[in-house]
Parts: sequence; structure tokens; C-alpha cells
Amino acid sequence: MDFQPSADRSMLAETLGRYLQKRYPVEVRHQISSSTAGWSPAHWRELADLGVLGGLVSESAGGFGGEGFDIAAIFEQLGRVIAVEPFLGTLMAARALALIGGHEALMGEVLTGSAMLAFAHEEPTSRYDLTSIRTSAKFDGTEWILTGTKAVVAHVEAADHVLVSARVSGTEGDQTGVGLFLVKRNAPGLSIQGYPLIDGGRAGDLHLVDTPSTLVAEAGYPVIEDAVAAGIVALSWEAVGIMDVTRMATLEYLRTRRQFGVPIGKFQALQHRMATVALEIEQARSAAINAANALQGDRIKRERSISAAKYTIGRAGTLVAEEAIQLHGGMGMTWELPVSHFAKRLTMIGHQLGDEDHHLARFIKLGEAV
Amino acid sequence: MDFQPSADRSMLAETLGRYLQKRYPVEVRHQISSSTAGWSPAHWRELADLGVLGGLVSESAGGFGGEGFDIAAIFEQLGRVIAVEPFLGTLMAARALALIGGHEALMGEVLTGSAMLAFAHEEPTSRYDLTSIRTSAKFDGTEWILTGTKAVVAHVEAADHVLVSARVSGTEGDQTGVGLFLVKRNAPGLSIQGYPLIDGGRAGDLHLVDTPSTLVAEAGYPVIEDAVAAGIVALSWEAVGIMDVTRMATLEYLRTRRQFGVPIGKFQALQHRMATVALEIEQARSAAINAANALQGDRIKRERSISAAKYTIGRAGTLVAEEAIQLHGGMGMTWELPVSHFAKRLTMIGHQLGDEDHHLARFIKLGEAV
Amino acid sequence: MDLDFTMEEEQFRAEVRAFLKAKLPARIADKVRTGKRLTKKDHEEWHAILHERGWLASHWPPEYGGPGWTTAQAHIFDEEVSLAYAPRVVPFGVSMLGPVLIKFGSSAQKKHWLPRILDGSDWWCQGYSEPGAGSDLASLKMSAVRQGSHYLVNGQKTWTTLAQYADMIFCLVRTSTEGKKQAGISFLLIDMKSPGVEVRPIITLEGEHEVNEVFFTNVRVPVENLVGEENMGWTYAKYLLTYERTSEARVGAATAALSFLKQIAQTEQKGGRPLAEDPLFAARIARVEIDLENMKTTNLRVLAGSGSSAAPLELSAMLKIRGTEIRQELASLARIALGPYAQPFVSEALDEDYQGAPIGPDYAAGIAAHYFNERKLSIFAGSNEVQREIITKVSLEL
Amino acid sequence: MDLDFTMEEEQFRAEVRAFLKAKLPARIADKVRTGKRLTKKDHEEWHAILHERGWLASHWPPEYGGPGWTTAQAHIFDEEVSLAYAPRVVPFGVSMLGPVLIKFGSSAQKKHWLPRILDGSDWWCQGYSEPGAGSDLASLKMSAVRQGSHYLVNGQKTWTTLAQYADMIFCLVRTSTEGKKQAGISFLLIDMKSPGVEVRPIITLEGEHEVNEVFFTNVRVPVENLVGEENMGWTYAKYLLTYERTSEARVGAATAALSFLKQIAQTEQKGGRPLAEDPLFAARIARVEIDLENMKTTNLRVLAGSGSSAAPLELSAMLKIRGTEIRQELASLARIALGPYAQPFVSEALDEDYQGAPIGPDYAAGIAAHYFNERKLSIFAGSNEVQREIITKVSLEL
Repeated sequence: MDFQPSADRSMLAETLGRYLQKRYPVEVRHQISSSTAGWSPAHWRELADLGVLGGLVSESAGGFGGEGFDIAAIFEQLGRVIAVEPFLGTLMAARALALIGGHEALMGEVLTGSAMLAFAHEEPTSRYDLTSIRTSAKFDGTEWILTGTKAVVAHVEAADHVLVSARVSGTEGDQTGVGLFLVKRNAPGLSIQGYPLIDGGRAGDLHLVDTPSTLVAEAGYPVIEDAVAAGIVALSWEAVGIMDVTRMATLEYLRTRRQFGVPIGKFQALQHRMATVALEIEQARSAAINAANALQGDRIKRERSISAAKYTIGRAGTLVAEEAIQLHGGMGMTWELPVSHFAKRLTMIGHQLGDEDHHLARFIKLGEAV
Repeated sequence: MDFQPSADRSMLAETLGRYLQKRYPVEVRHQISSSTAGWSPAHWRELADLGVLGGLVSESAGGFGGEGFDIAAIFEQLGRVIAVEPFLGTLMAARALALIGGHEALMGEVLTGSAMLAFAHEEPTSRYDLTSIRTSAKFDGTEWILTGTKAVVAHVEAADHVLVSARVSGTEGDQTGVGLFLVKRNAPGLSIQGYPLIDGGRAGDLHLVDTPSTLVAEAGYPVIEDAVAAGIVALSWEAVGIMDVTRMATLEYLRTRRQFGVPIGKFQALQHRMATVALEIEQARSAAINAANALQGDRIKRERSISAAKYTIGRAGTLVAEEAIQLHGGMGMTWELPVSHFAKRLTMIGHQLGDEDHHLARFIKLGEAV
Repeated sequence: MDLDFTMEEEQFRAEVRAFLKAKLPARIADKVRTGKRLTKKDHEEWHAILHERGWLASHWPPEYGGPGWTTAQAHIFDEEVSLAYAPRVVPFGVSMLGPVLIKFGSSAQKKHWLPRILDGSDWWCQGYSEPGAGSDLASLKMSAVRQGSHYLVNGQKTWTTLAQYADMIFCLVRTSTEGKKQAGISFLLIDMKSPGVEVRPIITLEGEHEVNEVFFTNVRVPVENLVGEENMGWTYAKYLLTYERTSEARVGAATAALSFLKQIAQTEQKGGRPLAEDPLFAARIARVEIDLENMKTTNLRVLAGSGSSAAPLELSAMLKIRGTEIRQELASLARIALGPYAQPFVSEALDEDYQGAPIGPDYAAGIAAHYFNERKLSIFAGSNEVQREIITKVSLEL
Repeated sequence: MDLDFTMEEEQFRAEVRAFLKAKLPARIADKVRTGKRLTKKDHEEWHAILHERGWLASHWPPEYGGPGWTTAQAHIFDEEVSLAYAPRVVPFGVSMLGPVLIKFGSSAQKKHWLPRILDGSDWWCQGYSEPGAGSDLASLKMSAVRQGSHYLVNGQKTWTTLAQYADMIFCLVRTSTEGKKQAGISFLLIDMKSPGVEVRPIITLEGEHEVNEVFFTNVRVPVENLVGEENMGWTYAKYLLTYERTSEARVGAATAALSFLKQIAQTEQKGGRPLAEDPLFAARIARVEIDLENMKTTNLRVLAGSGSSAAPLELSAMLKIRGTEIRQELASLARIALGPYAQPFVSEALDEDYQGAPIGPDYAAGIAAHYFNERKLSIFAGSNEVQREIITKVSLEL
């Protein structure tokens, strides 16, 4: 047992944190978020230069991290400033490629920030079920041709290459027969319906009609599951970062806002609710620690910890977001106060990679397998 | 729409309430509860003389009530003193007989308090499912012979006759093929494992081995469902009575118990919790009104309201019981204070005729049928 | 006891339904159902339709233009209107100021203002909250100093809903700083076109402009715009707040939202079957449905118990709490039901003339924004914490 | 960061398991598992077995007879002992008084009392709460007046667990009424056989005799039984309370209760299948299981973060709250799982020599009583409301 982060990770977190606190204040964040691109290539390049992207993948893939607690260190900092940069898609796509092996050149470009990846797995009707894949892949004798739609792909408009899952064989719901393919952004038959997100940044629906692609893994399911697990570790720690900032902002408001002649933080009913909020945040942090710790482990244990964490983060996240708004009174409802944007992002994390109910049911199912 | 009880019902409630408040204080209740019989034949006879039992069934069956709000009026008063008398079994068995018709002589004896009935339907593995009947009924050429076990039958030791459900045909889970039979207390092959209950009074497991019986209904399921619906109306209003008393006792404690130099009712965190308790009690009362109102109506509407009420009472009952104990501090944990007994009974109502989860699932299923 | 409606009442329901079928513009109902933006014109159109039928001010006595309904009729009307996805009548004139004027206004005020509320001549907004006076409403500071035939008004109101459309605002103002803070408050009607009135938008978290700050700098208000007596405004405000709370049960709106949620849950898929069949999601819907069924009866108890709309304070506070909790839960479940498609948000897609293709299911566009917007329900109209204080003090006597 | 145990630690776990397999009497473990009553003798027997192995006082320094374990070892031991359904060592001597004496006692006190705690010569109980001083512990009134070589003690303690078995009681007593109420409290060791000590049972709601009132009338206590300095008792009490709270996470006990609950849910039937497969009940179990998994890590964070058992006050308060909530929820689910068979309660069936047939499933006898008994968890050892006050004041700084 050891709860101290390694020196390397502390340094990574510090470097990133210092950069973001200084260069990515909430006004800048809003500007970037509402820009046409919905992210900032300039910041991305600088973060790549700082070496942050290398923390996302293991040494064997050209990085220096890739373990649960590396991902944790990075995303906690991103959460603290509700950054809208394309970290999540990059993490999942790069991790998948790293697990598969090869693709050194592309990975090199990605880690230096000169090429962008997106991770396109979820489909309009799959509702978080990783096996519910309808996009089809057919080998036409020369190359693999993909047809189908991928839903709400984070920052897909920004990508030079999209890692796409598609069904090579079997039917919806099978773990076998799901392949992974690289598709170029400018490939024929590819179109994107891009849009802004309610919590900032952009995503898009990816439409593929007979789009040529490169097969990177024919038995892709275990890779997808692992990449999604890493994505959930990332989201959990992003949520922990957001919750810590939200808690501090709410406490500050409770200490300064006066009603009935006293700071509202003197009202015991609010105090006890804040105590519950604080307690749930600590429980969520523990869940996120468990998930990060399990990412490297045995599959069932990993997936149980992952689902437990996403469930916990979902439950705690909603509570923290709703209580933060409520305890801020009308002010929590305004665009002007950062806390509302932290609350929105926290809520929407519940809509990425599986919600509370999904992961609770999954936790139960994995338990039966034990 | 009319929320005023009729004059008859008001009088019934008043008469019963006055009697119980005067003659059935908590010390008397404890004495009766811990007696060998676990109920009081003397009180029963007096209540019969007061005409209270007639409120349980309709005029056509020799009573003067039997509607949802008649049952409500009686059981609310019983709840206010946590009476341990055999009202529930009497209600369900008598209602079933009344629905079937005939049996005038027996009914007459029951309503005058000279014969006792019990209602034996639930079995050791049926877990609230009304169709899960294994007890078998066979016609041996002369008479019907029952074999099986009935679980936790309220006041079965006191009964002169037990109304028993048994399977005439079909298999466990079928609504068809469930008959209703009258069994005499001293019938051969009948044995009872009697025991006290944690919330007072007594019940027993009824064992039948080739026990002769009288068939009263061959297609008994609709009768059982209706009788159980009436039982749930009864339990819901018993719970409402208990909750009102519990709320008053807790408020009284909050107003008088001092800590940190003030009555603990001055602590806002406790105030807001009591406000929630009060709110849930009002919601539960509304649910109980809905159930009582629907008892006479169309089956699906009736059963949805019944399940909604039992679910609501279950949820609110647990909250009220647990908060009452907690807000009483250590005192709520003692045998000495009546509130602990109210809390126990409230909790155990959740174990009779279906719990929160059972009725929530049933409410959903009935909704699909709409 | 009898919860069922009489034959006459059911007949009335049929009449309401027929009216809605004939007169409620489908274009407007569709916007309400799918959470699209209503324009000022939409509101005015529906207001005029109701007024024409004489059904606008359901709680006003007939002599002032109310329909003379029983409690049950008003309840049935509310339910049917909501189920048909009609817009809620903007309440500030009809439901708030109207009752206050009827009870406390002078004959001249009634004669002048009430018809103008009914025919839509004046769009009213409500000037209660101030930046420093939220839950502690009585600590308000906006001042009105009598100078001959007018008051000179200075100060600020906030959270003023739809002030950007309003012709008039009714305000609580401080006319005295002596005695208890509740004692020096007056109820004043102010023309929004008066020199010195400035409206500044507040953008809410989902990006909408619905509420405003309103600034008053040396605004002159004729003394005949004082309602009732000077320094007695708190009494009128409390009367209005009770009124507001009871209506916050919003049983009809919740029933409509539940019905919409069930449609979504039938359409959304989970594991190849409708989401509505997922045991955990079905349980979530059933829980809120039962809560709503219970609250409907609680609401009827309040209405019937009082014989009029002045409800016992405790139950009306409970209705505000549970009513807003239920609508927030329904908004939350609709958001959850959408899965990943709760994330996209194209603000223009909520406008009538939007031409873009829908993102995800066609009902998705406004759902997440609606969820965030509905967080206000537990904050405004006396926050749910303030309601708990009322229950504590008034009924529990703690 | 690394949550996994080292090879050495896993080896230690194996050693503990082997010990439990060899030494824990099956008769006693079975009682614990099924919620039967433990006798005084049962407690003493297990106490002696642990003492013989040197594993009784896991948190004491080796020089006083502790095993010298690391935090991880103590944690592993706690977990394994609970999973094996060993009784909890009665904490008053070993876990409460022991650490106080070790930190604040005189050499003579340590030399005299510590070995007697270990070898079971003295059964200790705790005299903290008074009828008028529950959550407001510092307002206690029981007085000790110095008279030469002894204190004259008068007053009453309550909620005294297992005082009926006790040889000794450690008490907080008032030795001064000057200054703040916390300032005049002393920590005194009193022989239960002293003249003037009277124990009266309190029967708890499920009918058990576990707690007591203890009355003190002109009881003479030798001054050498004062721990530390006069009027400094509050400091020692706070030290002890922190200690008590951390231990109230009771991770091992919760893990064992979860395992028992899962067995029940596999045995109980619903619709012809194990209750464990019912989606709503499975969700209830999963929620508490995840809460417990999270709390396990929170607990480890406290243990590791401090390097010793003195935990940060905030996290330790959280562990008290969540730990007791989890055990109460587990007790509640076991009760719910039983269905109708939660109702029967034959008190004698909890005794070892009971000959009657089981009512319903054989594990049912004590479950409902256990549920009611466990309501105490959120009340005692600093009620969960008091814990929220601590979080508010100490960490949130509100």
C-alpha cells in the first residue's frame, strides 16, 4: 500500500496544473469553447511541447506513462479548469493503438501534437453497450470499406485520423467480430455532423458510407474495453478535479453570501448538506483511486472497479452539481459564475461512457461472473 | 370530489378511537402483546359489542361498511395505539367470504366476536407473490384434503376457522386453479407452530397434512386479490395512524429535550429533516386515500393504487421509523419509550402483504397492462 | 370521501378538451412539448385565445372577468391545458397581480388595470428579489420616497422574468426604514417605459435570456400606483406568495412531462429493447409517477380543504417542495434517457425557423438545457429551504 | 500509488487465516454469523485465545504487549478476523482505555492496569454519557470531589454497554465548575464493586439487555485512579473519541455482513429464482457493496495518510458516518431479504441451548432484532449529526 504519487507523476501534475491555472483561466476556456473549432490548437501544441501527451501512453508506445495514476494526474488537472481540449479521444485512440502495437510513426505525430486522433465507437442506438456495434466492415478485395454511424464522437472534426470500430462478423451484441480501423479525415464517403456541446467544446456524428479504411485489429473487443476503461479512469479523475473546485467555490460562497444578517454558511441545514457533499466527494475520490489502481490488473477486477467508479462518479457528480447550484441560489443559475459550467460538465460526464444505471447493472453482471 | 368522511364513518372512527385511547394505553398493549394468547378476547368482545367489526364488511354480508374508507377509519385508530388484535386476518377472511357469498351463520358469529377467522395465503417461498401457491387441494371422493404450509399467518392460533388457499389445478404462478377452503382449527392433520412477533402480538406457521376442509371457492384468485387489496388499505391506514402519533411524539421530544443549552428542535438540520418527515407522511396519507378510494373500482386501477400505496407506505414508513429513533437519540432505542414500538410496527408493516420493491415492480407491470 | 369527479365535472373536462382541440395552435403545442423557445408573440396569441373564450383568469371572481369555476373545474382545466401542451399563461399579471388588486386594490386600480391584464394591453413582470435580498426577501432596499403626487424610486431588482417584454412591473419597495424590516415595505406599480428604468439581461447557465436585472434611477411613479396602504406591502406580498406556492404544485405540467418521458423511454433503446423495460429505469419512472399520483391527491386535499385557493400554509409549502422535486426529477430522467445525445446543444435548434437536421432523436434538442433550467424550480418562488423553514415554524412549531 | 498489499503482507494474511482456522471455536463463529447471543464466557474465551497468541491489542506498542504490527498488518488482521466471524473484542479495555493509559497514564497505572486488560483480569466499561449529556458530552454533571486521598463521586452514567459484566469503569467526571464546561472534567477509574455503585439495565427496543444506567452515590475512589491531570480529562476523552470513530469504519465487519447478506439473497427465492437475481434487490446490494469498496479505500487512505492511527479529523468523521450507514443498510437489506419471516421473534432462539425448531429459514432468528439494534450505530460514539458538525467546523470552516 502506498498512497503517495511517484515523483514523476507529481511533476507531471504540477507542470500541467501550473500551465492550466495560468494560461487557461475560465474566460479563455469560454473563448475556446465557443470558437468554431471548439478547442485550441495553440494550447495543444504547447501542452505537447511540455510533454503532457506522453503521459497518456506507455514507454513502449513512445510515451512515459499510460498507467491509471498517470491518466489520473493529467485529467484531475484538466477537470480543475474544465478544459475542452481533445484529451479524452486522444487517450482512448492512442491507448488502443499502443495496445495493438505498431503505428510508431502515427503515434509519434500524435504525441508531438502534429496529428490528431479521435475514438469513434459509440453508435446512435448502442447506449453505452460496448458490443452493440452495427457499423459494418467489408473487405472488397483491395481494402476495408466501412458503413455506419458513430454517435457524439468527441472532437471528431479536429481529427486527422479516426479510430473506428466496426463489425467484421457476428451480430450486434457479440464480443467477437468487432474490428478496429483507422479512417482518414478526408476519406471518401466520410461526413461529419459537428455541433457544440452543452458543457463546452464540440463533438460530432460520424457518417461513413463505403468509406475505405485500414484494419488495425480484427479482434478489437478487448482493446476497446481496455481503452474505454482508461477513458473511464480519465473521466473519473476529471470529475474529481471538478468536484474539488466546485466544493471550494461553494464553500467560499457560503462563507461570504449573507442573508438574514449572517453568512448563509452559518445555517446548520446547509452545513450538514455540505458535509454530505464533502463525504461523497471523498468516496468518489476513493472510487477513482480504485479504478486507476485496477487499470493494469486482471480483467474482471479491472472492469468491476471501472464500473464501480463510473457509477460512483455519476451519483456523486449529480449530487455535487445540483447542490452547488442550489446552495449558490440564483447565482448558481447564471452563465456568469464559473460554478454553473463546472456543474454542467460534471453532469455531462454522466453521459459519457456509461451512466449510473448502466454501470451498476454491469457491476452486478461482472459479479455473477466471479 | 369530497374529502369529508361521511357522518357514519366519523362516528365509527370516534367511537373506536375513544375506546382505544381510554382502554388500550401502551402498558395494556404491552401486557396483551406479551400474553400467551398475544391478543385480548375481552377487548375483542367489547369491540364487537361496539359494532366495530361490522365496519369491516358490507351490508350484504351482515356488516355496515367494507368500503375502503370504512376500513381506513378503523385501522387508522388501531394504528394510533399499535393494537395487536386480530383485525387484519378477520378483515381479509371475512371480506373473502363476503365476496363469495353465503356463510351467513359463520359471518354472524364472526361479527359478534364469537368466532375467530384467520387468513392463510402466503407460503414460505411465495415472497408476496399471490399466485405462488404450492399447498395442494385434492378431492378424495368425499371431501377436500389439503397439504402444505402457510407462512406467518397472523393470529392463526386464535382462529376457530382458517381460510386457506390451495392449488386445485395448474402450477405455481398460475392465477387459475387456486381454490379457497375453510379449515377448522381442530381438523386432523393441522398443526401450528406459533410464535411472538418482533412488533408485538403473535402469528404462526400453519402445517396441513391431508387435512379435511370445505371448499368455498374453486376460482379463488380474484377473491384473494381483492381481500389482499383490502388488507393493504388496512395496513396503509394503520401506518398513517402510527406515523401521525410518531410524528407528534418526535416533535414533543424535539421541543423538550435540551442539548447545548437549547431544545434540540432549535437545530435547523433537525428541523429540515422533520419537515421532510412531515412531507412524506402527507404523501403517504394521500397514497392511502387513493388506495381506499380505488378499492371499490375497476381491477387494474384498484391494483395500481394499492401497489402505489403499499410502496409509498413502505418507503415513508421506514423513513419515519428510522428518523424517529434517530431524533430521539438513545431514548429512541429503549423499550421504555413507546416510540420504539411504533417504529417497530411501522417497519414490520413493510413485511406484510408485499414490500416496497415488490409493489414497485407490480405497479410497473400493471402499468404495462394499461 | 370520494376522489372521483362528478358527471358534470367530466362533462366540463370534455368541453375543455374540445376547446383545446379547436383553438390551441398545433405549432405552439409542438414547441411546448419538445421544449422549443416560445416567442413573445406565441404567448400573446395564446393569451388572446383564452381571453376570447373567457377562460384566461380561472381564479378571478366572475365580476372581474373570471369564469366562475369551482375548485374542481379549475383543477380540471389546469390538467387538460397542460396535457395538451398549451403554454403556461405568463403568471405575473393574471395569477399574481390580479388577485392582489382584486383583494387589496382601489376601485380605480381594479377598473383600470384588470381589464388591461385580461386583454393583454399590459405585459407585467414581478419586482421582488434584489441582489442582497433573496431568501431574505424582507431585507429589500429599493426605496420609494414620497414627493407630493409621486414617489421617487431608486434601487435594483433582479431575477425579473421576461422583463425584456414587460410594459409594467409591480414592485416591493421600501417606504420606511423604521421598525421591523417587514414593516416599511410598500407595493408599487411602475411603468417600464418611465425614464430611469433600465433592463439588463442575465444569461442563465444553459445560455438563455429569460431573467433580468432591472435598475431604477430617480424613477417617478404616480402615487395612485400605490396598491393598498403605504408600508403594508408585506401583507400583500405574503398573500401573493402563498398563491404562488400553491400553483407551484403544477400537477398538470408534471403529468404532461411524465407522459413525454414515457414516450421517450419507449423510443430509446437499451440492449435491443425499449429503455422503458429496463428494470432500473422503469423503477425510476414508477417512483416519480407514484410521487406524482400522491401529490395530485395532496393538491386536491388543499383545494378541497380550503374551499377556495387559500391553502393551509403547511401543505402549500409541501406542494412547492414536492412539486418542484417531481418536475426536476422528470427533467432529470428525460436527460438520462437520452444517453450520449444529451450532450449536443445547438441553441438555434430551439427556434421555430431552424432548418438544420436534428442531432440524434428529434425530441432531443432542448432536453438537457431544460434540465439545467429547471434547477431554478427549487430556488425561486421561495426556495425549498425557505419552504422547510415555513413548515418548521408554522406547523411543526419548532 | 499502489493499493495492493506486498508479498509479506499477503503472507501475514495467510498466517492470520491459519490461526483463525486453528483457534477460533466454530461454536462461537457460528453464533456471530447468525446473530446469536454471545455470553460473557464466549467473550472471555476469545479474549484469552488472542492474548495467548499476542494478537489481542493490535494497536498497542510492543513494549506494552502489542504485536508491533504495521498499519497494513492491523488492517489485514481486522479484515480476516471479521470475515471469519470472530467476535469483536470488547473494546473498552483494549481499544479505549489502553491507548489512553499508554499516552496519558502514570507508570504505576500502566504497570498495574495494562497487563490486567490483556489477561482479562478486569472487564472494563465506559462511563461517558449521562442522561442530560448525550451529543453535548461536555455538559456532563457527575461530580468527583477530592477529599484527601480519595474522590467522593456522585452522579449517573447511562448507555453503559455491558456494565453488568464489568469489574471496572472509566469515567469522565466533573472536578470543577469554573470556566468552560470542557475545562473542569477529569478522567477517573472506578471499581464497580465499590459501595454506592448500582447498575440498572436498560432494555433496548428489540428486548435485549446490552446497555445500562450506572448510579454512583458517595462512591470513594482513590486519587491514584485519576488518569493524567485533574481537569484535563476532556483532552484524553477527545483523543479516545477520535480513536473510537476511526474504528467505527468497521470495514471487516461490514465485509462479513455483506458476505452473509449475499448468502441469504442466494437462498431466498423470488418468482422461482434467487432473490439475488431480482434487479431491484441486486441493485440494492450492489450499491452498498460499491459504497463499501469505496470506504475501504477511504479507510486505507486514513491509515496510510497518518502513518499512525491518529487520523485527520475530517476523514475519521466521514468514516464514522459512512461506516455506520453501510452497516445499517446491510442490516436493513438482510431484514428485507427475509420477507414475511422477519416478523417472528423468539428471543430464546438466540441462546446457544435453544432446542426449538427454527422459524422460517435457519438464519432468520436474529436478523430483524439485529436491524433494530443497529439503529444505535448512528447514535452512539458521537452521533452522525455530531460528526457532521465536526466536518462543518473543522474542515469546511463554516
